[in-house]
Amino acid sequence: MIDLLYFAWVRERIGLPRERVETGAATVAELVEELRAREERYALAFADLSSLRVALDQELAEFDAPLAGVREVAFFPPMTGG
Amino acid sequence: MIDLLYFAWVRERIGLPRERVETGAATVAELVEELRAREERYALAFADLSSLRVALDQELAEFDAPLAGVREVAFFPPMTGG
Amino acid sequence: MRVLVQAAPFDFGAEAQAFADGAAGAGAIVTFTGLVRDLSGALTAMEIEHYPGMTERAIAAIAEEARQRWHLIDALAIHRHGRLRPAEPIMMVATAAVHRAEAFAAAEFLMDYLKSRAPFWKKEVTAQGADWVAARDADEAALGRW
Amino acid sequence: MRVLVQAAPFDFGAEAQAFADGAAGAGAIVTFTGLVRDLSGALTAMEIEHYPGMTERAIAAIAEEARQRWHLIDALAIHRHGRLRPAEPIMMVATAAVHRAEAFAAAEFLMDYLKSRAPFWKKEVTAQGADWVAARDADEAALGRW
Repeated sequence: MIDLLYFAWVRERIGLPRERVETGAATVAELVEELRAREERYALAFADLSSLRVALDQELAEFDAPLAGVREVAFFPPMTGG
Repeated sequence: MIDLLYFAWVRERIGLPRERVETGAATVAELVEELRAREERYALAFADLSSLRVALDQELAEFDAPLAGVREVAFFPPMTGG
Repeated sequence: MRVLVQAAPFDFGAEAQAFADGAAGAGAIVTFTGLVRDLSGALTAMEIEHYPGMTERAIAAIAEEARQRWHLIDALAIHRHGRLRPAEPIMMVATAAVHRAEAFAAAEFLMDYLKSRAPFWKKEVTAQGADWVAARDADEAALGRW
Repeated sequence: MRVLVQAAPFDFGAEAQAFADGAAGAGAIVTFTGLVRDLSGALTAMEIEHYPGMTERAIAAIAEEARQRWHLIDALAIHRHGRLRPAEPIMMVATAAVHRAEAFAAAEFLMDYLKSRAPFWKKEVTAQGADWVAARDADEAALGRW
């Protein structure tokens, strides 16, 4: 089981801030493929990976990063703090 | 008649903060030559022009600047504000 | 080094003063404050979402890197989340160093990294609706100078 | 744009707050404060001499140039003269702009020019005597970047 967190318009498109999922995905990219296949709202949220960022256990990561041992995956648009 | 102002160690070496002088000098450099010739303390204060700055009527100037129309000449070391 | 992520407003002047008072040995203090801008004149609020937990970690890591690069005497970062009104302070950073070049460089570094590497997202709310603020290419490009 | 040259102490936090409060439309406020450093641990006072009249003119000219170069919403410069104790604020500048890059650049510009073009001279006083602070080559060189 893995925790998925969504922020900003990713959260709004998917319609929830977090969920727990069972996944056999080896990488973030594989996890994204699984999510896209689920429902239209996921397909929309993950339509353009270049406009998304991902964090694994609260550290920024790439989409080809492995998921082994990861407990928390967060998806969000580029950050706009400051 | 022209007002001469001295600041920081220039003031300390010459021993006064300001004085009025009669001068026929055409440029700052000529004025400096007149002052150097006056007394040892002036010769000491003006020994090294590269360590001095000059302002004419409160604007920074060069040592070859003309004195025509100038009412106030100030000599001081490089500034150390901020 | 203090890092605060909070919904509550903060008092910029009081924080700046306290920071300067606490920076024993410093010759130079730089502060930056970002305020909610209302460029259109129609903004009713700025909503700031963040990622609790990651936010604090990301800012602490950025501040620690700044401290090591520039031998800072001290550094401070405060960032709000939640609903803010126009002209309210969103965040501030402060840096203390012996010389001004280090204090300025470290403050700019903190700001560049906070903008693009700390998990905050801004949404502008007007009477017509709400829009997520898009990241600026210039902000991402700014990281290249460090 | 306010320029203050004064013997009296100033309240850095209060001035920073008042400046931010008055900068309508600003998205970015940068402040810099220079404090009396005591690197030797033996400093009893810092004496700052200035050239009344020229000082105000020089700072106003520097601030006006900064305002035009970076479209500043506002700028502030306060510089003390007379006898100061270790850790007291010597001076401050503040800049307000729409974006942070302008506020930072203008504040650094103001500082570089104040250091080398405003007629102030610092003297460090210790129990052993007093010495005029020498101008640093790095400060003069810093002007070259603008």
